[in-house]
Amino acid sequence: MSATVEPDTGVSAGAGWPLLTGQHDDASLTDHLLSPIWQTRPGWWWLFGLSCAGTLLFIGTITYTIARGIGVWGNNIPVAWAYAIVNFVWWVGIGHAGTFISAFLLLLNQRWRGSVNRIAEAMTIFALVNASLFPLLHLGRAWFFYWLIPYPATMGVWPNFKSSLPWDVAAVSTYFTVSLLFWYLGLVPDLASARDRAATLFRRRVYGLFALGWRGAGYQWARYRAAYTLLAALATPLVISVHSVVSLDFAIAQLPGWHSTIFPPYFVVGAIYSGLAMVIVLLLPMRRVFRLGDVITNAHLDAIAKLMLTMGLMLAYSYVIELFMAWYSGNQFERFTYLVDRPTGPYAVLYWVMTVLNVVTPQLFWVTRFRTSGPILFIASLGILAGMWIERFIIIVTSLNRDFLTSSWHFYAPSWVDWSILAGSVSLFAFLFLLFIRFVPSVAISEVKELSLGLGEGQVDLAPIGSVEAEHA
Amino acid sequence: MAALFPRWSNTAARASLLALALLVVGVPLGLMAFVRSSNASARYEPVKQPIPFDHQIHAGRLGINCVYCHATVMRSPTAGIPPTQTCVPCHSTVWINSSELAPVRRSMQTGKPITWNRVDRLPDFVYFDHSVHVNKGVGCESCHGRVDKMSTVYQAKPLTMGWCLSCHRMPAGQLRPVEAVTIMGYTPAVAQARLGPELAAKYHVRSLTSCTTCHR
Amino acid sequence: MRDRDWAGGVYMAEFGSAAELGRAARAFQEKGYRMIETYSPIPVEGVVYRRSRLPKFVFAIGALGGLASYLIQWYANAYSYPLNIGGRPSHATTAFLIPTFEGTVLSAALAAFFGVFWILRLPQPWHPVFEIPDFDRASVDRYWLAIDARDPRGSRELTVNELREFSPLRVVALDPEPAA
Amino acid sequence: MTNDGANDLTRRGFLKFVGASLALAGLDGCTRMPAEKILPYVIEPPELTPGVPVHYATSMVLDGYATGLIVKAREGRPIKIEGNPGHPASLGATDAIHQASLLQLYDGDRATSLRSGRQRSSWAQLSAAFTPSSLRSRVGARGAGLYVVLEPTSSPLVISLLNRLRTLYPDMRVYYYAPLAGPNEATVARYDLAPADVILCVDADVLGTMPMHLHHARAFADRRRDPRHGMNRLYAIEPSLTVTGMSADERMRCRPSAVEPILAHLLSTLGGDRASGPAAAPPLPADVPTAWLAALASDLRAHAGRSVVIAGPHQTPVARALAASLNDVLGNAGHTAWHSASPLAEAGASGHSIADLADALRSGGVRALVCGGVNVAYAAPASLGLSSLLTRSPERLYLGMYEDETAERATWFVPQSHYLESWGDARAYDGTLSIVQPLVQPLYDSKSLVELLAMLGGQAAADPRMLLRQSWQEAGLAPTDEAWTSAVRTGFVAGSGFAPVATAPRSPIGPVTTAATSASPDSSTTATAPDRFEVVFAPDYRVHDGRFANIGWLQELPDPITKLTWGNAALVSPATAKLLGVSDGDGLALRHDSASLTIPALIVPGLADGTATIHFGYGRRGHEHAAIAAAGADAYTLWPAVGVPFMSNVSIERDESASRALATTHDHWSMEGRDQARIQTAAAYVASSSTQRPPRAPLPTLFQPEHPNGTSPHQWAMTIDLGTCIGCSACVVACQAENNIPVVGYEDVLKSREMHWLRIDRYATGPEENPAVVTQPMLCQHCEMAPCEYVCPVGATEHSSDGLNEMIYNRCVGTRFCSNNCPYKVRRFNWFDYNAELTEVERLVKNPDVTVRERGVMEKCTFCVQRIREAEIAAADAGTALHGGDVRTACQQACPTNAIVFGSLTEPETTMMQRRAEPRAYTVLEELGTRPRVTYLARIRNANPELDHA
Repeated sequence: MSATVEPDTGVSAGAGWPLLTGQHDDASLTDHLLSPIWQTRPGWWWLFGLSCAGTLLFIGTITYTIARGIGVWGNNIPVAWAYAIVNFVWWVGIGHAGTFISAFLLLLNQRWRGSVNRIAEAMTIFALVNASLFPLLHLGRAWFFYWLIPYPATMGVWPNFKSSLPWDVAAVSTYFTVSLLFWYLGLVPDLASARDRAATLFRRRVYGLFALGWRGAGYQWARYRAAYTLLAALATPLVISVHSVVSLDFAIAQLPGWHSTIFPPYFVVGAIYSGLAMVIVLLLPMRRVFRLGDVITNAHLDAIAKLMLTMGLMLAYSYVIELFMAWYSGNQFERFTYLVDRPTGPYAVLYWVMTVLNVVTPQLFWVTRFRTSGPILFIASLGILAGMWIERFIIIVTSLNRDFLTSSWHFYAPSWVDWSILAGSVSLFAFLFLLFIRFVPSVAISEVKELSLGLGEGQVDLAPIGSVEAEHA
Repeated sequence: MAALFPRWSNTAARASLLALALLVVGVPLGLMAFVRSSNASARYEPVKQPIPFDHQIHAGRLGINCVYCHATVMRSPTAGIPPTQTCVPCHSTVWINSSELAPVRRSMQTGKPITWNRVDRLPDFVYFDHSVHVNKGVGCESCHGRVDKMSTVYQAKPLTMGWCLSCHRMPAGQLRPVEAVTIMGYTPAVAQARLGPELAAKYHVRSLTSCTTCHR
Repeated sequence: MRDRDWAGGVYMAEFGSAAELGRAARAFQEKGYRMIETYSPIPVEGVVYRRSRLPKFVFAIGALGGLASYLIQWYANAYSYPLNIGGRPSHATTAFLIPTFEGTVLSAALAAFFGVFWILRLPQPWHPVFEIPDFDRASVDRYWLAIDARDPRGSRELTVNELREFSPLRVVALDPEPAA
Repeated sequence: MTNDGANDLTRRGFLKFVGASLALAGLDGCTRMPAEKILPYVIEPPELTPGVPVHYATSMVLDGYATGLIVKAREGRPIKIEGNPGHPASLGATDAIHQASLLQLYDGDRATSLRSGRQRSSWAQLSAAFTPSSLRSRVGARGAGLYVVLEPTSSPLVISLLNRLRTLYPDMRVYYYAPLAGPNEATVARYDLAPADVILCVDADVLGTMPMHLHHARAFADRRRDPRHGMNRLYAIEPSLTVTGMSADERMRCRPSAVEPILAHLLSTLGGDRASGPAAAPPLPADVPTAWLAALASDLRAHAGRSVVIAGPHQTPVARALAASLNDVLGNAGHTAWHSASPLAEAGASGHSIADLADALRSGGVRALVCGGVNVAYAAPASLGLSSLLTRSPERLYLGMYEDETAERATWFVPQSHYLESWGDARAYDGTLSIVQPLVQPLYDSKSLVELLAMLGGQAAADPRMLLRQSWQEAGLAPTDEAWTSAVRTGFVAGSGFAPVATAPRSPIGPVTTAATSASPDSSTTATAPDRFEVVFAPDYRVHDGRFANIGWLQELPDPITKLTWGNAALVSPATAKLLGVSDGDGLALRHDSASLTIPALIVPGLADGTATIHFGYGRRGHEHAAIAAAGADAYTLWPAVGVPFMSNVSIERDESASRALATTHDHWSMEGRDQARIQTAAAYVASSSTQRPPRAPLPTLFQPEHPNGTSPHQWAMTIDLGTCIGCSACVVACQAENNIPVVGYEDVLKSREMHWLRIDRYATGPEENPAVVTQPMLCQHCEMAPCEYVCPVGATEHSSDGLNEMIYNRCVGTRFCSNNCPYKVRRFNWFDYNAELTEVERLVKNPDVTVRERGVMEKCTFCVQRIREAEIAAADAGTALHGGDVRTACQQACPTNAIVFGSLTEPETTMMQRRAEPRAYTVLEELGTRPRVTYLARIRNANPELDHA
């Protein structure tokens, strides 16, 4: 039957490996998957302490920026946008994998998503928390951010919806809200399990509160499934739209290096690319620390790696097309930016590092062994994350620092505040994520149970997660 | 064993959800209401002055024309706060020894100006020009209200941008013959609907809503 | 027909697997029982429910949200204070479409989320079944079949016996609420 | 326009009356609304309407020569300086220094208190200590021990006061000194460029720094308005690149030592005979292109009588004499070049040079030294050792504006009044009698030179205005009250200029020094002989001789040529830089005998190889913050002697210790093959434009814009003629003064955060040895299809109905997207609150009609919208129609060459519109479809055909 599975998935999830290993009955499986929230491990405390420190740095540098002014960054004229926007685009991009995995793959009947979607969704939300901070932070007068929202002001003035920035506000806030709802909806049954498994009354109460009184009635399940599928269907277009809108922040400008029609698909691909890399970076340590090897198997790694390979190839294609169009346009400014300034200009080194990281790295994943080898996946993913950050830097800074009039050309160099804020935002992400695995069931227990049940007794219909006969074929 | 939550918790849960919803909707609405209220704009609050100068008497009862004291209103952006010497001609004959006029006498002797408190405040990035408004037939009353009825003057209008725009979009509604700008409680001889457009044409009044009309 | 509060009492059988529950549930429907409900840690194809109206609701709200988003933009930029912005048209349909799309998705998503909890009457921290000892395993590894005591097809001893036929781990009978 | 001199006291007593709310109007960019106080006048000055500006005429004096100015005041505080249209030295224009002198008035670093030693003292105590009786006891009955140092002065009042002083102290000695004042001669060289078809400037910055440069610039430009008819041709021969050199049609670089031989060579080729020529013309240095000189000579010969040869006032007497002879030979004398009496006191007399003072101090005869506004401890050749010699005089009375180098060594220090605070008079270079009248009472306890001299003369309490009135009465300069009143009103006495004088038969020109063989990269010897360099000493376009070093506007004004701010550097040619192995900012050590100087290098194309150019005025050691922040190197330490233009046989080597990041605002000379600033030779232009081009149609667009043009009666637009823009940068400072543009400082300029709304781009085309340079004022282009507008999320920038690209600071949230999307990068961002540290007094310079921007908002050129609105309202109040041509922007008003014209598209008869119709009119980056409202006219180089094909 795997033959029937192949076409509609594109990646043969778990062709070689089972999606679940080890013999569990429902109870032990439940307890196993809940165990991270009952007892911590020393490693967690170390990381948590570290991320707390970084988060404090984040808060400190943000306060400093707002108190003194954007001048504490390295930005200048012509390079009026730099790190803040680079980070924004980077984080939004990372945020894409979550919805992609949980919603997109749900609609595509990808069974393997079951044990990783919760983690991916959480990652999305925390990435978006970071992402939504930066546009606010980079405002010269952040305290007037609400002027971007259409509300009846006594001034009688409104936002300008011809600008792509209000589009951003709409897109990112929508994406954040929908992801959050989707995530919580998925959590409810597991919160109920946590409620019923918790040792102390207090914990039972707390989880009970958030479980909203879920009792797994057949009627609840039916309606719940309907809503869950609906939300998935709504979230899927967002995966495409959000980064398309973000790309318009640049594409609607007439700046060489920004003004480009390929940007929306190109950005979406890059986004999912970096997001999947982040999933790997989070998955591998978790799998080890919490011994989740039996629910997060090679099948998952293999599938994600193949997706990354696909995205990497599409990204490489975009790079090539960009260069070609620059040459083909015959426009001297376009040609200068793409064919002269980036490859040979002041930021040439970064440009080539980016090319290697984003285009060469994923080629590893042609090799099956690399697709399932933890260390290689981990290193490669880190490389891709770095590469994608650099890509945004190249797009933003190298387009700005040398535009039309040579008289206004000027170099950009980040300040210590820029670096601290970048480090801080990564810490905040880690901080939130660590809290998540500590207090929230980080694997979708009910879905995994259905899966394991399916593996046990093929005949039980587990729609819409789909038939599992393929596993035995 | 008994259930985790008592029976009444169902009601409690729903009630608290409702409260939350109300909060989310209510707070912004409340704020919007506040900025439109007179508390926010300090409207209607009489401003205490070093001298209890009574506009009700001077402008109202005695019918002294606004321009007598606010002399530069026709030729300068600022209407002009009268120099101390403006008070002297009359008050060298009436209320000579009034203790309330002591500051005036002191100012004349020392040459130190009287420190008045501003009543109608615009932000510094708003460049309002009195002369052009009065010369185009906008009455003092339109922005300052019935000063002749205020013994202690207060801000009578919201003076928000939206309020300015309401007139800048349709000026005809507020126009009167230039001779009548200082009249308090002015009522047009013919219907404003007819008079307004005529005056607008006569004084070349255009609707100016470009930002730099006021912000420079 | 939706999840009941068993005001009239209920007879419940506890099973150890989804398969058993599924079999029992189907059988009881064939027997002609109508007031049936299941409780399980994972969805079990047992009882058949009528199609949900949620999708239509979501669609309606989504459409309204989209319309509202477009109207807001039109009012702000083209009607209330039209400005000459770079010589571009004040009523910029192409530009307005993007927030309109986002508005549609957002309102639809909110509708789906709050809609389903409204339909399921959640949050509902307390429910009679929670009073059953060890019912908390229903979210872990126990599968319950529940028959309303007022189901015309059955009666106390008949229903309980019929439940026993499926050799459940145990059968529980909840008596009617004193209040009800 | 201006008011007569009546009731000065009420007029000027502004600090008494004006209240904080008025003075600080417009200082608050954001929405805070504190309870404000209002302070009306007690007795209203009759000619003053609160809220309405008043203008007064006055003059600024530099190195003894006056330039007439009109100063605008609001509520009694000067807020803007403009040129005096009637004054021959101004013609309504100003230079950067005039504009910036306003900031000096409010400079927070100005000395505020009179002191004796370190103790605070008072005018009364001072005048008590210096009463003739007591002073005689110290300097001798006939005042033999009394020495006075003043700037060269042309002031009849000062001269009369000195005469009075001499009656008290017959043996008193007076010295006149300003480091960059011209030669001390009885007559001054005068030129008229208007009739000249060919102009040869030999190391003469006739458009930039020479006296009457505003006058010359106007005359020069008027002959270049229409390149098709009667365009003049400017040749420049110079070692370093100057404003004049940048505007030259043909330019030859030469080492400074080659100037004399070249002139001698020219003279002999043009048939100068023994009488006029030198004893013997030395051979030309090898690296001088004789073909070029030949072409020049023939061009000069062809325009004999309609040409002019100008040698810089700082050139050697021989060089200047040769230039004069050339004018004689060419028959220009009397037409385009002549001499007139020097307006300076004791001009030509010997024995009052600064060197003489040094000798006197050394000999120890000086009992009391009175120094009137000359910072001798700094601004003099270090070799004279004045800074240490000063202390040889037991008493040192110094009148200065700052606690500077000389003040440190003074026993009595008197704060000097700014010229806008003091009464006085002076003559322009051409002799025109000009009034210096104050607009405000002194902000501090300061005195003017007039008051000081009067005090020494025993009139401590004299009212300077009365003194002036008297001296004019006595000298018969203003016999009647009418004459006086009109002089005060107009600021000068029309027709009081000096007539030409017949030059006395010139003594034969002394021997011409042969050019030193210099280190040029090709000469193999150089590597072994690094001491073959020549150093050129040049006046600075911004701080002049250093006296303006504390004016932030000037320190941050990019140098017209190098675009360097906050400091100076050793300018070297690319080849020389290669030879020395340095790039921009690398330190150099310059040595000559005992003198040495360390300074960073800056590469400038078009400089003579083997030479380094250093500007005066930096490396200050006083207590002025800006001057100190600017750092830089002190050229005086290397300067051999006053009046010496250059120095040979200097050794230059790398010196890392002197390296410094140079804050240049525009370090890319090349246009990278783009055509934003267009330049064309006259021949090519005439050929191409003989057939009128069709009017440019707007680019095709997908949709019809809703507002192709605005709906208002006026549609504002600007035309800028690159052909007459000389890059002097007066407009930049004028814009800064008019629009409250903050100073950001060295650090932020390094980060490319300067705030100038109007910048002057400078591009070099052609060979880097001797490129053709074009300067291009770049400001907001007020695009009709503005890219900045549609990207602003809050509509803080959009279009007004009269075609202005509006920037609304109070709506701006600071996304900076507009700047990213501006192809001209003319938008500026307030990275910090740049007005936070300003003191109350420093804030008084702000223009109350323009919002002072808050931290975090964008800003940019508004076409001086405040002036437009003011004019519209004035017209409306008067019930008249506004003529668009009457509105003048700050940059336009300051421009000496009328290169910038402003007006309305709806008035075709205006100059602005006529220039737009010229074939050489174009808009920058037209292909982007932004439809700029600013149109440029391509620069036309009137190249010499003979040289061009060569």
